[in-house]
Amino acid sequence: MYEKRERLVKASRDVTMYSKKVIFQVHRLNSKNKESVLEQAERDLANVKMDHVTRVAKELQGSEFWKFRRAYTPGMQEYVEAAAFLEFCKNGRLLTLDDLNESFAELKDASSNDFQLNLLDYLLGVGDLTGELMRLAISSVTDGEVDSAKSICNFVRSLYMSLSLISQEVDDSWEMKQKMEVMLQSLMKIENTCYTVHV
Amino acid sequence: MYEKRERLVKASRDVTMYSKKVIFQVHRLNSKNKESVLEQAERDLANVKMDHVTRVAKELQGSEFWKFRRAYTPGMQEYVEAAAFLEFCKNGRLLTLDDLNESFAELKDASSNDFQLNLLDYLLGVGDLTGELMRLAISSVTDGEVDSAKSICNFVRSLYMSLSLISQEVDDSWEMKQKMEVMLQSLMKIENTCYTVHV
Amino acid sequence: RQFEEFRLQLEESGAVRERLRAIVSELDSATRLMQAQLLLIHHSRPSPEILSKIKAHTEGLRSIYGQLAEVLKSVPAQYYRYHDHWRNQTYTVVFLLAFIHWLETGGLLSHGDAAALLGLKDGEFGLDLEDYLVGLCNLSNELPRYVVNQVTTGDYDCAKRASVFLSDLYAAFRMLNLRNDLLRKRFDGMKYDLKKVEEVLYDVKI
Amino acid sequence: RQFEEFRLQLEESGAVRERLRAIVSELDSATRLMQAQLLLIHHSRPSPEILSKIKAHTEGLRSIYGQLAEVLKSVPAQYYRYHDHWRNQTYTVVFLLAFIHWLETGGLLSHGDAAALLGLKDGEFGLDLEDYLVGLCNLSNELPRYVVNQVTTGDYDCAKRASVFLSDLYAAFRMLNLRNDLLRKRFDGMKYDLKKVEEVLYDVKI
Amino acid sequence: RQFEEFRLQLEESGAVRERLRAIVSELDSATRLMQAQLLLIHHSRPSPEILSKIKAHTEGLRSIYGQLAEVLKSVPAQYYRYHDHWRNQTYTVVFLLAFIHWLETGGLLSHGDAAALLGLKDGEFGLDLEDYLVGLCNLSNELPRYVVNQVTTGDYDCAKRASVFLSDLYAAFRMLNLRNDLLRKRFDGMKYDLKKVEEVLYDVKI
Amino acid sequence: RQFEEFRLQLEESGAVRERLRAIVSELDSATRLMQAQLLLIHHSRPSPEILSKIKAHTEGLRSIYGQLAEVLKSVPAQYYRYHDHWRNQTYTVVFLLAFIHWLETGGLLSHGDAAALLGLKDGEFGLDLEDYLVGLCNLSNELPRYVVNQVTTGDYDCAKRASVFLSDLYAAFRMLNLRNDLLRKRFDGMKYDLKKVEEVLYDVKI
Repeated sequence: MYEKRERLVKASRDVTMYSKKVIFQVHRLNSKNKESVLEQAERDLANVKMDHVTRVAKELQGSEFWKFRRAYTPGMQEYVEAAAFLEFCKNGRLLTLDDLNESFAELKDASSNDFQLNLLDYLLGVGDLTGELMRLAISSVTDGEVDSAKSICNFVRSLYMSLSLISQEVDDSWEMKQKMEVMLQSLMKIENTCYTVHV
Repeated sequence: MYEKRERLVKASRDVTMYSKKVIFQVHRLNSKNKESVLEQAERDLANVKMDHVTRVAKELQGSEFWKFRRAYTPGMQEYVEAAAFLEFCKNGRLLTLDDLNESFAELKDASSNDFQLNLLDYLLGVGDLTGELMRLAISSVTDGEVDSAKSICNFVRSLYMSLSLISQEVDDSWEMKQKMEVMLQSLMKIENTCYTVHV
Repeated sequence: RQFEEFRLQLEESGAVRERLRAIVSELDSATRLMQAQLLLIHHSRPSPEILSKIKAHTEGLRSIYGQLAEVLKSVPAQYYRYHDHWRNQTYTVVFLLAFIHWLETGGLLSHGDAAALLGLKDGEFGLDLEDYLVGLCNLSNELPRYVVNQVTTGDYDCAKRASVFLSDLYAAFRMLNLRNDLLRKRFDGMKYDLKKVEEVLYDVKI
Repeated sequence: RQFEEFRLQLEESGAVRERLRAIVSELDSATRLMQAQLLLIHHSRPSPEILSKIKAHTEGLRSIYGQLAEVLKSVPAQYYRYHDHWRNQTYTVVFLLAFIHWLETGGLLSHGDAAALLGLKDGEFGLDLEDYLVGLCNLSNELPRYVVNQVTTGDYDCAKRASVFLSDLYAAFRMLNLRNDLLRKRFDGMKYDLKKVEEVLYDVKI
Repeated sequence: RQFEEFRLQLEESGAVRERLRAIVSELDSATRLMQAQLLLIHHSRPSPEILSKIKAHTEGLRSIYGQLAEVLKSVPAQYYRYHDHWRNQTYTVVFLLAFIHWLETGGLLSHGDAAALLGLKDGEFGLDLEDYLVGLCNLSNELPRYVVNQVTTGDYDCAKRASVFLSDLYAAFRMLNLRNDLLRKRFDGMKYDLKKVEEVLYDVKI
Repeated sequence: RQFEEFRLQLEESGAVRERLRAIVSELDSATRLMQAQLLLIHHSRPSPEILSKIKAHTEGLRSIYGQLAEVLKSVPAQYYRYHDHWRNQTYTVVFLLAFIHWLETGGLLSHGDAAALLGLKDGEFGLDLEDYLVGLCNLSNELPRYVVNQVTTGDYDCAKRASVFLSDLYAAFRMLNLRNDLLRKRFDGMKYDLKKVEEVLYDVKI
């Protein structure tokens, strides 16, 4: 049992590390390199999934999804953040939980398990997304792409509103509440950025 | 002004260091070496006074006693602790504030100031005394001197009672309250020592 | 044996707390919903539709406070024993009502009017004065963000309105002799809100 | 303008607090004196003289609580608003009275009797049940030290008396459904007091 | 929009929690009562009457765990999502059952037997292994006090029995490769329990 | 026994504190009123009427400090034992006087002049140098807000005046060898005030 937990913690750490790299890469995006950067990031994210998320999936069946959640949640949150960040940059929309779980269906062969991302890890991961979007908004404005900052602002506003309606209901809502506060701070920074451009 | 404070802090540190040495020395006391140890400790304490307390005394006049109290209080508390510890070991009685101030009268020539120990530093120093007496009681019992432990117990009890009647009135009573709690802990350890010997 | 009686008393007060908790959790849901709807006013000019949609909840709040009062009736004179249960939510409720009132009228919702909106009566289950004042501090905290967003949307007058309102509120608070507690701390923060709003007004003028 | 009225209300409640503070500081002095006198019972067998000397303060306490009640009368139904002011001191008062009662009778001072000694009446300014219970926890904390000292003085029966008293008290507390608060934490500590007293009893037997 | 569905899911899980909370509060009352009854065995030799009186509650526990299992059935494979709700109480339940078992047989209640007594089946709603082990640590913590009291009452053999049992238990735990968590910390405390029991055994021999 | 004498001494010092507290609470009210009146100067050009209205309080302050000095006379050479009681209020008083002085003259109120305004004399009950300097830091903190508001009102010269004054003040402070304490921390903040005022000056020039 302890060995399984150890393996999960290690796999989760790798998922975190490589997901962070994907996020870092997407931040290099500008109007000229858009396509190539996104393609590369997509390939890298697929590798994170095949190489490392599979290691998490392999270990878990039945009640173990919840039993060992604390061991693997950091990695999965980071993966969600990376995938959602990439999706926003590509299509300007919010990656859904169903999208993610469909993409995990292909792990079934490799892991011989029906791995499903749980709702909490999805919400907590999406909560972190705002921080990245704030950085993106600020660099957009620096690059003179004011409209891009505005559309980020609108996206984050609606995401924040959706989450604020359910954040209290999330298990152990303390962690989610923390994220909501950080999210609001980020949103206000984005709004201030738009304001500064405007006046 | 800042230089004066610096000099006081340094002098106070020296008073602390050398007073601690005196306390350490008194702890070496046993039934055989009593006289020689006490004589030596007494000489050393007199040196602390002449060499270092004088340095504190020199700096202070009028309202400066209170203005710079925070700078020199640690040293003076330690000095009180050492002097009171020595006096208890020698005569089994509590060194009074008047005793101390009389002994400081001779500094007048060296410091050209009328240095007087204030009540707070005296009380806070005496409050620390109990910790040393606890160590002394435990080692007395180890050396088979049960009566000595009992007389320490009675001394500390009456000291604690006296202090508990005034501790609340002391300026910034928080510091004194802390000491009272530590004192009670020490007293209870002394009592437990006496109990263990008894049963 | 007296402890049997103690057990009953403690269970009774535990039961009161349980009932309060259940009602307060409804209060929590209601205010959360109102807050989420209020977010919309940051996204565009505040339309009467949005405001009346939020105001539509007032009825529900009144009924919830009525339930709290009902529970408290069963333990007379213990309002302040249980006060902590609904305190945080009441800050938010006052904030919401006062914000809407300001958006509609530009003026300050008085303590009496706030209590009346919630169906609270002095003497029975009233609106605690300090709760009301903390709610106003929350309003103050929200104004900088609101002004920034409104100016971005193109409503430049908003900064002037908010600055006048806030500096009056600040001056009024200044005269109060506040204890060294939460309210005092929250009021100390009001200074920064005012400063921020004035800076926006300055930016607009420049 | 309503803030002028607020200022008056806050100053009024500030004045209440000032008056309570002054009275509580008297209460503090009285209990401190009683506690110091009680220290003597650790030094030797508790003599009736010492006990009656401490009990002589009860009159004074009653008068002080009377003054608190008087102040509270001017702000009806706000007992729990100001409760924190005299709470700590009341723990100590209950501890002192219950300790003396146990020394004299070997029994537990009941809630009703404690209140009666202090001249407190339910409905008006009563003795809060949880305050009373915390006071008993303080008594429990004191017993190990007392037993250790009495056995050292040669009173070996004391351990038995204390052990029986404390295990009854512990069992009685066990039946209460305590909230997760100070009282709960203090009660958790009672286990260690009981264990310590039982160990002394064991030492005596061996 | 997915968030509406999320809200429904989370509310459902909130409802599960509410139901669990209500059942666990019953579990709490039951264990509190059993613990209070068990206190009696410290003050006299444990009579079969006391033990069977406590054991009579087992039926009730089984029914309560049955209700928990029933609720969990509605959310398959989520045992560990809600595990925290009944964890503390389960430690106590295991402690109680294992203590009674030891008093009656001098042996260790196995994981399987404990689960069986509570009507718990692996695969469905089982008795978590770590919960069982923490319960045994609680038993270890209780033994020094029990032994001290029994020796005081005159049962000198008890020290021997407890010492053998505890050193076996300690040796068995040492074989487990415990991670650095709650269980590990509790196990570290077992060493002191064993030491204390052995000291009593030494006193008795002398 | 010396402790009886100590008790008397400490009670005497307690009485001194009580008297100081009462006087300082008056000082608090006075400065609160002055601060509230001073708020008006942010919203329009500072008129001589407003300033002389605030200055009218100086007499009152002088009398209050006179009372403090009177109390301190009874405990010679213990100014710094009780200094904390009026410290915070003195920061505010210095801030207020120095602000008014700057508004009227554009110059810095000297330590000596501040003391003279308050009727304080060195040697007896003086104006502590560090208190004076912290008061100036408070003035520095207020200037950015003042300048922003004045420019908004249309007084563009104000930025220049404040910038010159503040950079002189900053340079003067830099010459002091400040220890690493409250004053040092407050002085570090002055840098940001200066920067902000200079930014406004830049905006105005543009």
